[in-house]
Amino acid sequence: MFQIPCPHCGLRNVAEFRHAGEQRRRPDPQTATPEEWRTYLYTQANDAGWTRETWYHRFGCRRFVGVQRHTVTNEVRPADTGPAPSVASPPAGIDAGAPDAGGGAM
Amino acid sequence: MKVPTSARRSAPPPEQICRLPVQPGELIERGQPLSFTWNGRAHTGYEGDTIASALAGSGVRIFSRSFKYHRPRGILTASGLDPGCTMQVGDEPNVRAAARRLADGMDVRPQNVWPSLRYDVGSANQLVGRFLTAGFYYKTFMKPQRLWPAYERILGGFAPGGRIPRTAEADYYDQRYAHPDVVVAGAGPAGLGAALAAAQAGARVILVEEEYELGGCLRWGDAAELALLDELRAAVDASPDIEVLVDSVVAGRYDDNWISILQRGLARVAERLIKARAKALVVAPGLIERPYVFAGNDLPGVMLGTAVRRLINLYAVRPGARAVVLSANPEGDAAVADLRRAGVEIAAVLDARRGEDVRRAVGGSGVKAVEVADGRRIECDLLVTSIGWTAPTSLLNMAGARPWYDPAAARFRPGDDLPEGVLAAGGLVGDGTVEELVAHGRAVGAAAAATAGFGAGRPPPALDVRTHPALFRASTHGMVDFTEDVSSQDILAAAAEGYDSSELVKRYTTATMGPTQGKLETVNTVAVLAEATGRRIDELGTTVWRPPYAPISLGALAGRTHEPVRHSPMQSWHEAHGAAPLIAGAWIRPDHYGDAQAEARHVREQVGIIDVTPLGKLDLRGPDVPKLLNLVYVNKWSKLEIGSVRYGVMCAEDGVVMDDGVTGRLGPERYLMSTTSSGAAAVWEHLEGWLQTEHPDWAVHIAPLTTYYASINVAGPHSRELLARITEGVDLSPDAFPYMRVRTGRIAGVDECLMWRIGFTGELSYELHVPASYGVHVWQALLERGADLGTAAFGVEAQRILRLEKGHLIVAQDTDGLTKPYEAGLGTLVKLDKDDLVGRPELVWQQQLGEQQRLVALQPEDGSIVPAEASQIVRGTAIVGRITSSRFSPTLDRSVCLGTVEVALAEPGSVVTVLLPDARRIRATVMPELAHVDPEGRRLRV
Amino acid sequence: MSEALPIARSPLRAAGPVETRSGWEVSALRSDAALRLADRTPMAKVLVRAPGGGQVAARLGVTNGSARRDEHGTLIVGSGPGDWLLLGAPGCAAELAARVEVEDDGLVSVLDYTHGRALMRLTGPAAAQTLAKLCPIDLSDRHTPDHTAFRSSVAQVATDVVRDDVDGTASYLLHCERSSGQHLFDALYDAGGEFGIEPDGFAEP
Amino acid sequence: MPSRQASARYSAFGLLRRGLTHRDWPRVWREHDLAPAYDAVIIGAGVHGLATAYYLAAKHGFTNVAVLDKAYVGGGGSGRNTAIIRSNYLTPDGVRFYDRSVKLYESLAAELNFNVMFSQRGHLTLAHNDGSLRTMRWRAEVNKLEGVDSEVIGPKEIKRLVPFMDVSPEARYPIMGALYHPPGGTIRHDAVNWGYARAADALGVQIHQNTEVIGIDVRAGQVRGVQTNRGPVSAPVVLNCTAGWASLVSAMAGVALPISTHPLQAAVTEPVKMFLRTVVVSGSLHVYVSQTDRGELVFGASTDAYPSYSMRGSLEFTEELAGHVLALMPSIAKLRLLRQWAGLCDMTPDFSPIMGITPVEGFLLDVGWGTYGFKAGPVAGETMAELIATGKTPQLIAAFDLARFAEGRLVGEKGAAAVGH
Repeated sequence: MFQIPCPHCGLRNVAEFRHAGEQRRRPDPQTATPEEWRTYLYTQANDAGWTRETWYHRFGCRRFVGVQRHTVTNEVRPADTGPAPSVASPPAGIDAGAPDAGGGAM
Repeated sequence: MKVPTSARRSAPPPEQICRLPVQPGELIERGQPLSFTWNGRAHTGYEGDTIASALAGSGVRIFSRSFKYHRPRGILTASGLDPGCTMQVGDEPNVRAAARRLADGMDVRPQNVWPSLRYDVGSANQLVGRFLTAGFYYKTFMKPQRLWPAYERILGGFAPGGRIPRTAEADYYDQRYAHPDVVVAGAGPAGLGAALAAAQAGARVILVEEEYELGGCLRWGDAAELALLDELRAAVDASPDIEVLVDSVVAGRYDDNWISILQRGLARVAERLIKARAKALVVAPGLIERPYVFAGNDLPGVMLGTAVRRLINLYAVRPGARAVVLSANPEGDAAVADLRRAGVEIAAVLDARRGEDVRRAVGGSGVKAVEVADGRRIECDLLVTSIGWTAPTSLLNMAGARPWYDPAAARFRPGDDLPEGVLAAGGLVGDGTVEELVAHGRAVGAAAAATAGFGAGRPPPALDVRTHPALFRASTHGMVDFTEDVSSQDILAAAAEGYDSSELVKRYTTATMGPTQGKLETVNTVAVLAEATGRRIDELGTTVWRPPYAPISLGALAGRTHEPVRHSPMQSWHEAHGAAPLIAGAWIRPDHYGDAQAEARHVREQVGIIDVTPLGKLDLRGPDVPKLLNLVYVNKWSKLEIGSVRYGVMCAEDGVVMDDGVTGRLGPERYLMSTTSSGAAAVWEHLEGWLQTEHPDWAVHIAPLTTYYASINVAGPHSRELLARITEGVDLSPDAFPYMRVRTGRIAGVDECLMWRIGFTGELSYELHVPASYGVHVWQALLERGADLGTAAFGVEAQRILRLEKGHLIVAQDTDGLTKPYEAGLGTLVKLDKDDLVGRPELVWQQQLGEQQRLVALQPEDGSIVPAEASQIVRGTAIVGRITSSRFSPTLDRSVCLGTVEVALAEPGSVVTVLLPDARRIRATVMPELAHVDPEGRRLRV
Repeated sequence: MSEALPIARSPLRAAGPVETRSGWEVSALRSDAALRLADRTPMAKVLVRAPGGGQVAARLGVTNGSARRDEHGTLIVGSGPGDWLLLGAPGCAAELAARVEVEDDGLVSVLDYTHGRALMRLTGPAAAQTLAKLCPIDLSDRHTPDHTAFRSSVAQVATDVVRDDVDGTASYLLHCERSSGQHLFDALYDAGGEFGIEPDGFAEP
Repeated sequence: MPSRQASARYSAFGLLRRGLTHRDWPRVWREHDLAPAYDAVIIGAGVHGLATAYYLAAKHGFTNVAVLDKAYVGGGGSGRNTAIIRSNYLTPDGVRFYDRSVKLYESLAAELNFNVMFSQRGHLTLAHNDGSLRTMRWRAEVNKLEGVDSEVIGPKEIKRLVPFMDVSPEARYPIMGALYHPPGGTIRHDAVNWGYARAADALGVQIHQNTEVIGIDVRAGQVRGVQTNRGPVSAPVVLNCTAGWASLVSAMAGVALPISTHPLQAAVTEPVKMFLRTVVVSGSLHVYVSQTDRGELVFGASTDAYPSYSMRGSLEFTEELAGHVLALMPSIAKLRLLRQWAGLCDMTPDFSPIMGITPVEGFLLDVGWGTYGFKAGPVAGETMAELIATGKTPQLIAAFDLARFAEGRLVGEKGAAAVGH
């Protein structure tokens, strides 16, 4: 149970958060080619090392929080101050194919 | 022949023939005799005994039979790791009898024996032992393949271990969180020193000891050591900042010093799992004595030096009458002294430091003699070996540190690659007198406290490591893994076949995979493998130590299970009125009140009310709400007037339908969005995600209101009349309050109630959102005031019938994880002429491409047949669609369905074949509209 | 139209005899056990959202993570970044809301949350030990002194916790979305079993 | 030149004879120097890589092949999975594919002369609500159409198969029914790996353990070979058969994959006497459990909720697992967990693998196996061998091509998201 430094709530257990994906840019939906768009949809860097990602503090402040995480050791550092984390992937609970989706604690 | 249990019980318990006079450090309370049964026969012991020490006190030597060869086994380590002392106690299997304290009335039985411990049929396996070498089953029974299942059943019958009960009293297990500054694992001399020093520095400490008493090896020490123990124990008792847990174990160390501690010995709790976030962890488990590999090393009567020291000093048990001792270290020499003091005849002391060695132990059901390397044969009933140590580095390895093999010390030692906040102390690190170990512990404890922010600790001094002869295997072959019955010969054979790395030999022979978790056998396995491959132990390394450090019950891991359950305000009413519960995620909902078909008919003909509280509801406020709605819904929202509601469909970025619902505008900058019940939490996060990460400049506040409101749908031709009777401040006339509008007013005396005129059921209906605390009040008022109109409650099942008659889809039932709006018949809603829209590019391309499948309404030609949901629509054996929803329609008196079909079959009037689960094929017709009932919507709009 | 005054009901099953106070049906039990768990749902609850550095924030006077009681006896809780929760006597939600309605630089929203939340109070010397079975936050005085507020998971439910000691005895207000209230109450009650927990009735505040 | 090994056939008689004579068995696979060139290099000596090598040699006579592994045979996902075999998938394509795998598994012991202990003890997927019961029905109906034995059964029948199961309607997660799949079961995963390795070795394939690929040579859009910690190897065909590192290995060839790597944890208890004969899976409770011949319960769950390359295992996994197992079988609370471990799963957006060609000529993929790679080992090996030997993509794997993501043709198993394993 590693911890994530929430800028609003302090160090909290990762179980309070939902992983919302690597930080990435959303292509312009008016001009994106299928390849660009689907790369955005499906392809993450998936590096073994330091990664910039977004977490949603579901059991805490309900804010999307940017952090850097080492994906091998699970060490976490606060994200550098910089642009707000970019678009987060939707929560897994809305997968329409999942009959047991949703209805979480809150 | 089976002896009646009562008869055997009535036999007098055996005398405690192996008990010694009072020992200085003994743990037993001689004034507190306990009785228990062993193998059905009455036995006695004392308070403070372990099960094994009590049995040994009565002269019992065979405690169990081994897994594969059913060889007799007795005490080896006299500790929790003892591979021969695993027993069934009552309905608890696999009890560590050499560690578990005896309790009055225990029913203790041996495991792995049939029909009896003494005459075990399985022991015939010993005779064929040379054919049952490790991995033998990989080489047999390939042909004929049909015989394998039969053989497998037989193999399964040989599975070791105890029996679990089919039903059991539910024990109370729980958990708690803790936030100590320092956790100390192990309360031997170093652990005690560490805890005291850390507490002195101001840290809050949890001190965890696996055994029932503090002290570790001090407990079986000499008078000076016992005095030191008293002194340390008193200091610990006097320290309010040390929480002492005995009969407890640090089971795991996980990321960021998340530490699991299993606590036992609580009054009302069977076991408690403590989840501690420690600033520092001091690992001080001491050393584990390592067994020696030689022929007969698993015979009852072969014991480790520490085992005899425990038996004599802690339990006043004489472990044998005449002993041979093989000693390679001072602890072995101390065992000789203990044995002498206990009156055991010492037949020979073999000093391994001078090259003396055993060759084999001889005997049938126990040691009868020892053959020595020089050829002597010595009669004895006890062979004690003290040939080396294993450092239990497991907790350190979980922290990422790698142990390294020190040939001079003949053991693995912890690496210095420990992460911050994890420290090792005492015997794990090096050797020393007990005073030196305490001092080392103190230094490490101070350093741990400093890590946690208390005092300025210095790096602890290194402990000396004394050289030790490297002894792993004598000139003969014997057991390496006692619980798995893996011999050194098995390991040589495996290596010769190519299973020649630590991991492969483990997997092939199963050595180290048994209940002792490799603590006794890992190093010997590696040593024998090194011998087999001509490599050095340090080249091979050990396999990875994995959590938990000690086996831990499922009950403790589960604790009290806190699965949230959610209830509507009207739940008590539903229960009182015989509602059948429907579990929908965390919600418990009324499925029906007896007859769903009648409930549905009632709604079409009169008026019904249904509790729809779980519907997701979000309060949206701010000037930029329309921007947000335009982004997340496929349709347009800019022109929604105050007092109006609109149906919307949400897609994810891949264009797949994600949720649907109705959103109404309540004020200039105030909206209420409804979502599906199961999608409520996810939609909220989805919206927050877009606002916070992509559009932080938009002024919108979102608040979840799902359970702020009790939601009640009032549906049926009489619904307007019913509402009129209890509503104030709202003109309900069709002109003033038409379809797809929202109003706020007072219902049954409750202010601030929302009323949406919408119609999932296809009837004239109003969805009431009432402040939740008044839910029961309004619900009852509707029933009471509408009694003469026939007002009755209906459940989820009736609603499903009604919505299906009306052709309204349910997301995630009539759609799946790949369905785009066009395929779900929702294409007309999609407006692509917006600046942005979640999933827009996919929707554009889907529209260009055209859909492959389409959702349609279907009616079986034989209306009496309701095809099960998920029945496949086929052409020959090819699947061309499926039924997504089906019910018997009370309104039409026939079955009705929704289903997806290939586009070519989706034209109204086309006839498809539905394959039923019972293999019948029926014909069904595609209907012109999704709605089976009232496709024009006349009933809704009255 | 003459209606009997509507009765408000808590999501928590009332223990023992019930009475009506301030329009709410509440338990009339009175416990003096060392550890008590009481339903406080009838209290008025107002959610305020406003810009962090603005006038509303200044008027409320607490930041995220702490709470204070104002001159009216209202407990003002900094429940999140830009989020406040006001807890007052039953029926005073509108009054509470009116008190914070000021102009500000950004979007301000004030929402009566009374009926959307379950609220309970756990009081007694063993309150922290009880809560520590369900909640991963360090509850020691060092980390969570009186008038600390946090939101975290309690018994797997997102819960707002405010330490609000009563006459020097440790006490926590726990607050979650309404439909999970009974679950939270049951979990706390179960956890407090070994400390002799008893249900307590509603008494103001 | 590849060399064939005179095979020492395994048999009960052979065992007896060698037991009497104390003669050692020959090595299961041999050690070789790394040759400068092979006709094909397979990265990863797990079940997929070994099966591919075996079928290349056995069915296509294609034996100048090297299988490289950075550690030891079967040490990755192939040795860490919970060894459940089944074919009751949701889409016809999926069912056909996995059914072929089950068929190959059924005859594998005889074919490889190595007992892989395939125990077709039956496989139950529990449904705790009407939604999942509907999905079970869906799977059953598709399975039956494809000739796979699969049916929906009720609580009474479940209780008969699993007497320890709590099927009472009062349970927090009441069991409404289950998908029963009699040919499903468990297998000894190590035996499969070793059996393939031994058989491939006997046909001349070279298996190189402790040989890590550290680079892939690509020139002019064509793969030329690999760089290893033991030196360079040239080959016109390089097949990525890794799991957990698939995207990192592919990146060496400049091929980006839509993969996110998640730990999948598993755990095993102490042994107790046999009480659970079938494999039990609950998608809603994220747990699957079976009892081994040795008496241990083997548990698995869904993958960790966030991507990671950590294989350290977590406490919360065991807590949740225990809670859910006890919800199903309340009387086993005293059973102790002995060991937990983790493997890495390469998850794809549509829960289906990525197989076949890439934009780099000669660089092939057999990756993205999520949590179901072991089930597909034989059929993946067979089809990838065919692709390498013939240059043509077999129909059975046509839907699993890499290009489907850019072209928006996701595989329908996504619809069955909640019913994995």
